[in-house]
Amino acid sequence: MEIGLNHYLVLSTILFTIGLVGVMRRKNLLLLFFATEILLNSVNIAFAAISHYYGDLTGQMFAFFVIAIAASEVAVGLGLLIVWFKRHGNINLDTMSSMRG
Amino acid sequence: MFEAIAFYLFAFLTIAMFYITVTTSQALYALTALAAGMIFISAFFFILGADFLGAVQIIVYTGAVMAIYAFGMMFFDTTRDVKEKQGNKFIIVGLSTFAAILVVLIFAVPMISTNMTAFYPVVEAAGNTQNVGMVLFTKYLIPFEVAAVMLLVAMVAGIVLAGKKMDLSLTLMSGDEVEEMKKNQDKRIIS
Amino acid sequence: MLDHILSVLIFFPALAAVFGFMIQKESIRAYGIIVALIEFILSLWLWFAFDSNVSGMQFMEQLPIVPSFGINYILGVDGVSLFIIILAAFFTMIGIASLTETPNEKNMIITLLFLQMTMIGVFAALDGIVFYIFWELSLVPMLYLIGAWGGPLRVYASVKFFLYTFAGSLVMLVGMLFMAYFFYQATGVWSFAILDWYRLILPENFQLWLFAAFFIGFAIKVPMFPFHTWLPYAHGQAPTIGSVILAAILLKMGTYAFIRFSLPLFPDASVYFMYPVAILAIIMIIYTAMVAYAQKDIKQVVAYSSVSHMGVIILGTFAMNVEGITGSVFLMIAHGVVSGALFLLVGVIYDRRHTKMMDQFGGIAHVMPRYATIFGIMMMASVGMPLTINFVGEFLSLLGFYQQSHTLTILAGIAIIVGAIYMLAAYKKMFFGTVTIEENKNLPDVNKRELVALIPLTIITIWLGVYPKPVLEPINNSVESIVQLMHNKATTEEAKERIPNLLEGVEISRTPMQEAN
Amino acid sequence: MEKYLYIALFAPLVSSLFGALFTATPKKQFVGIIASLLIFLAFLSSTVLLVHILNGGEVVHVEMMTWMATGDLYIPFGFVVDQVSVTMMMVVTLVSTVVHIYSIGYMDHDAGFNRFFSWLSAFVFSMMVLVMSDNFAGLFIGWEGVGLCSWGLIGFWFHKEVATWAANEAFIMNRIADLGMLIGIFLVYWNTGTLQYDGAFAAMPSLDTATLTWIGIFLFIGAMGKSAQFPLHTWLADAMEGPTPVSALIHAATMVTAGVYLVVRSNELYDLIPNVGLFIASLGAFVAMFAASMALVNRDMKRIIAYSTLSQLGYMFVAAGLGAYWVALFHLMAHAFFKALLFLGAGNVMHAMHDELDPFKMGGLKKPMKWTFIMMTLASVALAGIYPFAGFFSKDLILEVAFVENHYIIYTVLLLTAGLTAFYSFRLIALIFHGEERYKLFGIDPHEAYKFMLVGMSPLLLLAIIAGSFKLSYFEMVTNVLPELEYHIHHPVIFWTITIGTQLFVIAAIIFAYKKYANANIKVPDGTSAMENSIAYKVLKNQYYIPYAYEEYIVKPYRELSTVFWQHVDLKIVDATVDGIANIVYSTGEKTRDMQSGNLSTMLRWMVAGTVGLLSLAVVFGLAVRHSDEIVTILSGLGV
Repeated sequence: MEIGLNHYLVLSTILFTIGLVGVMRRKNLLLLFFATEILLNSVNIAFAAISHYYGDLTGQMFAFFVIAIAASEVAVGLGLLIVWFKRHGNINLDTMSSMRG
Repeated sequence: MFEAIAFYLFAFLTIAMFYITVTTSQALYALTALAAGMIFISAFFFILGADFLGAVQIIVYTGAVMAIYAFGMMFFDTTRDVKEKQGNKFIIVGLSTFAAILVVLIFAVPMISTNMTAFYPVVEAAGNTQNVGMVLFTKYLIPFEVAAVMLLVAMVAGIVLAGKKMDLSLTLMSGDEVEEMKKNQDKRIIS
Repeated sequence: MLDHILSVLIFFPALAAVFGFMIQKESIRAYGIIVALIEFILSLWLWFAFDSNVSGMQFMEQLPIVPSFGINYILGVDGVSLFIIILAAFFTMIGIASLTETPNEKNMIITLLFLQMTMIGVFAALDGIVFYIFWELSLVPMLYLIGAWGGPLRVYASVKFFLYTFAGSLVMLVGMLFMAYFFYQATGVWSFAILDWYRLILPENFQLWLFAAFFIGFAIKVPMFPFHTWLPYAHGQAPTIGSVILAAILLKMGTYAFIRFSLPLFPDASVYFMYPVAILAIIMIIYTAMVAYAQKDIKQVVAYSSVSHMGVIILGTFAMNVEGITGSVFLMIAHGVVSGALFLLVGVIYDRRHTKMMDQFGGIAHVMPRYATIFGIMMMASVGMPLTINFVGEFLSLLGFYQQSHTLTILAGIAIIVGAIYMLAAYKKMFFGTVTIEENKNLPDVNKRELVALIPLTIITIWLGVYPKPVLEPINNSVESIVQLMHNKATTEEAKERIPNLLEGVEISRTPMQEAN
Repeated sequence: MEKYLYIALFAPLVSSLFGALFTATPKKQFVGIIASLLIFLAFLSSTVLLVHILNGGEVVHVEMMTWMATGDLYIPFGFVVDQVSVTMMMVVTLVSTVVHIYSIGYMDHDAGFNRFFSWLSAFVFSMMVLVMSDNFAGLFIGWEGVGLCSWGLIGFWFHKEVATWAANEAFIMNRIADLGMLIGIFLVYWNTGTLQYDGAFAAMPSLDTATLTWIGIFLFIGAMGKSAQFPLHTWLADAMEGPTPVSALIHAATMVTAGVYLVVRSNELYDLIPNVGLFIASLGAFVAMFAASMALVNRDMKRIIAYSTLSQLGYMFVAAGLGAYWVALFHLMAHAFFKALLFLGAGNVMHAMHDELDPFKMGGLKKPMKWTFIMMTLASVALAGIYPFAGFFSKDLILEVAFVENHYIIYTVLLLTAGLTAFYSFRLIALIFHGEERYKLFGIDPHEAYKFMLVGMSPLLLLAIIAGSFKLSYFEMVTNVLPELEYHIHHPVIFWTITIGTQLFVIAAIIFAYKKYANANIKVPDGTSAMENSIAYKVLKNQYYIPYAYEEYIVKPYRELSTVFWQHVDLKIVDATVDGIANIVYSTGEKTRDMQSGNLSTMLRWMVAGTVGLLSLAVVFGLAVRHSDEIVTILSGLGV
């Protein structure tokens, strides 16, 4: 039973789905961040797998940059989160409705 | 055979960990499960021969990102249960699945159906890290530097944001409040 | 100077408007009048220097803007646009001169000067994109005029005006882009120059679609039935000066564009759509005249009468012979003068009584005999009395269209009946009878400032009615070349037959699209 | 000669503009005097021209300047003085000189004295343009010009609701006819290529009959409006709201005869289409009878005379329609003299009676108003057509024409109408001047008009008596341009029977009128007598209910339709559609606004849904493009 690209892609899809579910159902902003990390990682797996099966390094490069971006995002995002928490005392998504149209 | 076993094992573990992350009501559990999931993902990278990426995954994600999250959680009182009222679960799961399948379809189908030739083929003689290094410091040099700067900026931004006294925002205060604050400052200076 | 007189005419008011911000509030009025006067004198100079024996474009200027896409700043006038440019300069001048005390006078005068730039730009532009830019820019000052100085419903009226005409001109823009694309297809060169487009012969089915696209933009501007409803609101809410400029110049953009674009570019489509357009025009003439009769507000009467007269202009345009098109161009000028004067006259009474409702008046002829006289002259001009300016245009338009269709002309001729009905009824309600309302008993007659505006208009009304030749001749020459161009370009049998051939055997250079393909 | 032409044409214009300078100032006597002098000058010039033409001089034809020239169209301001137009010029200038002089007295106490003269002279100018123009467009200028002046003069007392209403009615009705005229002009232009009379008429014989018939019909529609022929006749009676000199000049002598002039001028056209001519004659005969019948019972002095005018216009159209153009023109001329006289006399009576118009309230005025009495009686005699007055020569000639041309029905109708004419004319005379002095009941003290007014009227009186004697010289002159047709009944017995019979019939009618209305028992009718309650009387009194029908079935529906168009169609359909489109956009925004709840969680869900939607589209389109050939085959297999 050879493990092919498809296996990885299916795995990536499942992880992506889990991530999306998390994005949609989480109300706690911190946990929302977790869900986005899952999304990013699922994509990384796909990149790495494609890179591997095609013998092309571009996929790995992308995964690498994705990781870099994820790290920056966490830094800034958490900074903002702290600011929010200082002002409002919670990080519940439902309280953030100042963008109401 | 070994590869298959490893794949299925880590796949199961990763899915389980991430499932816990998105479903648990305990933030601490979520964090722990996420960290574990990250490590398991690095296993895939190793299986796929992307050693460098696996290492980066462990260092950056499990080491740096999770540490930041852990520090972040200390600010927030997240030890208590996170109550989340939910909408239609079916829609959420359905949408997510559909979206994921679509994304994969769109990106994967063209690749599978057409014979792609590698832009930057792996050099068989060198190890993965060397390969990565070669590409990264030639073709992707500028993006790499930009990414470095971005990380720096993100770091500074994180520090500034977290350290700023946000309970005093001049832009969000009304005119009277600003006046009031100025007066107080003046008083302080005088006294 | 004379080589660039069109650029000067366009940008002098704009420049003056920018400097206007630096002028003191007290002297802005004098400044505005002087600027408008200089502009008017320049436009007269243009007329003086204009060679009326030349039928093509004169005073051409060219400056590349985006050469790779053939977008150039090209200007030029012919007999068709010359007089509308002069009219624009003239109306801005007397509009500023007769301006009554308004809040923010400075802003208004600056707005008017900007508006003047856009108006002259539209009529002088010979490049599709430049034309479009001025066309759209003209909406902005007008929007501001209505929105800032208008009546109680001004916001609604100005937004409606803006969005309605804007929506139409977007369709026109798409048409222009297609036109340029077809030109590119045919010749391999991008060009938005109208004169280049003139040389392009399109297959009939392309013509039909492009005609429709241009038509929507122009028809809304004219405004043709059933796109006319923005006009009564805009007129009803606009300040006097806004209505005057709107009626006198801005509406002419649509009809002018029909002659500049639709007819020479799409002769076959014009012939194909002649009957539908004529029927719309006739509905417009009769229907809006009836609606005008039902109005209670004198300004709305004049507004609807404008629409009705624009119908005659459209009809003359689609007569596609020299008589009809010349008549319609002349009627544009005539209608500009007469409806502009009528709006000024309504403004006179509005300044005194702050109402435009006709039942608030009655017997005004007793207290304001001069006003009644001038109003009477303008009313009779509007009704189309011979020896007034309107008659020449209406007569020629209807005469021209008679060649195309007898029955439709008879229907359109009802204009002279229904026009008389609503105008006379309105005049009777306002001026005849006895003065019953106390406020009307001591109304002052027209004052000097108002006479400054009204007397020249009255003189023009009668002068060009008796002796239209100085204006008619240049128009005629240019129109003849347009008609000849249309005849030469026409591909279908019907179009060849409907559009008269003025010069036997002379063929212009042509770039058939099929050949290039 | 051109000099005289210009003087005749422009003296009235100068007069009008001079008067216009003083419109806003109080009454200035000299305005009236100068206006009268200028019109008299025009009259003198016309006389010079007449003498010139009579002596066999050349037709004076000038082209002043270009009016409109575009494409193939060329319209100059051209004027021609030939035998026909000089006749009209004489009539117009003579009557208007008299009316101007008369008006100085008549409008003596009116605040709008200066304005009146300005309008009146403007009318004369327009009329001169109408008759002197050498092309259809110039004719149309005059045509509309007289309409405008008529509007201004009918509505001269604009404080009166009825006057302004009548003015508008006259203008609009004329406009309806003018449309016909305009169409006729268009037809002439597109078929002959010119609007000049000579060119157009020269080209006409080569056109086919159908086109000519249409041209003839449309031009005649124009004539119908101006000459108030049925069904466009109602404005003329209502136009009597204007000052009486206006009625004399415009609505009796000159403007209303413009239609006849047009037909006479277009004789070359109408000769080619005898069927239309017959229609014109029949309509004329009908109108003659129809108008006379309405005059029988009317109780408004001026309206009676107006109906009489209408009736006489019918006579003229009979003559013109039957091809006897010179007869029509001759009757036009004679009629102008005695009808103007009659109106001016009526004006004197009105003044004396303080604007009372009901002849039943007068009676016995012959004592205080001796001269007016004589003038009006003689004018009525002329109108009735008693030998040797003007009417006899012209009117009997028309009867003869009808007889000779074998149109016996028309002849009979005209004969009966002649009787009716005599009856209602003398009914009026009898009621005004004879019998009891009923006016005393109303406490009025009548007095004769100013001397100079009476003197001014005297030329008309003279002409009303002797105009018939010009017949021969007139015939010789005018047949230079008009078809030379002698209408004479060759059989002497028939001729004398007819002539004497007609005379006797008319005289009998006069005597009957006197018997019935000149006695002392006439009371002011109060609507109780048997006659007044008869159906025929009511129908006639209400003018066959035609004005009522117009009001009910044309004016009111038009007004209501206008309101419906505005309130319902324009605002509720056309505008509402546009607003509806705008509202759809707006309300879509308003509804989907809820989506933008500001809740990040919800927004995230929408984001995912949107991504899914877009991605599915991308997949679908991608597949469709890739498999477009298969799709086409499948669709064609399905028969699409």
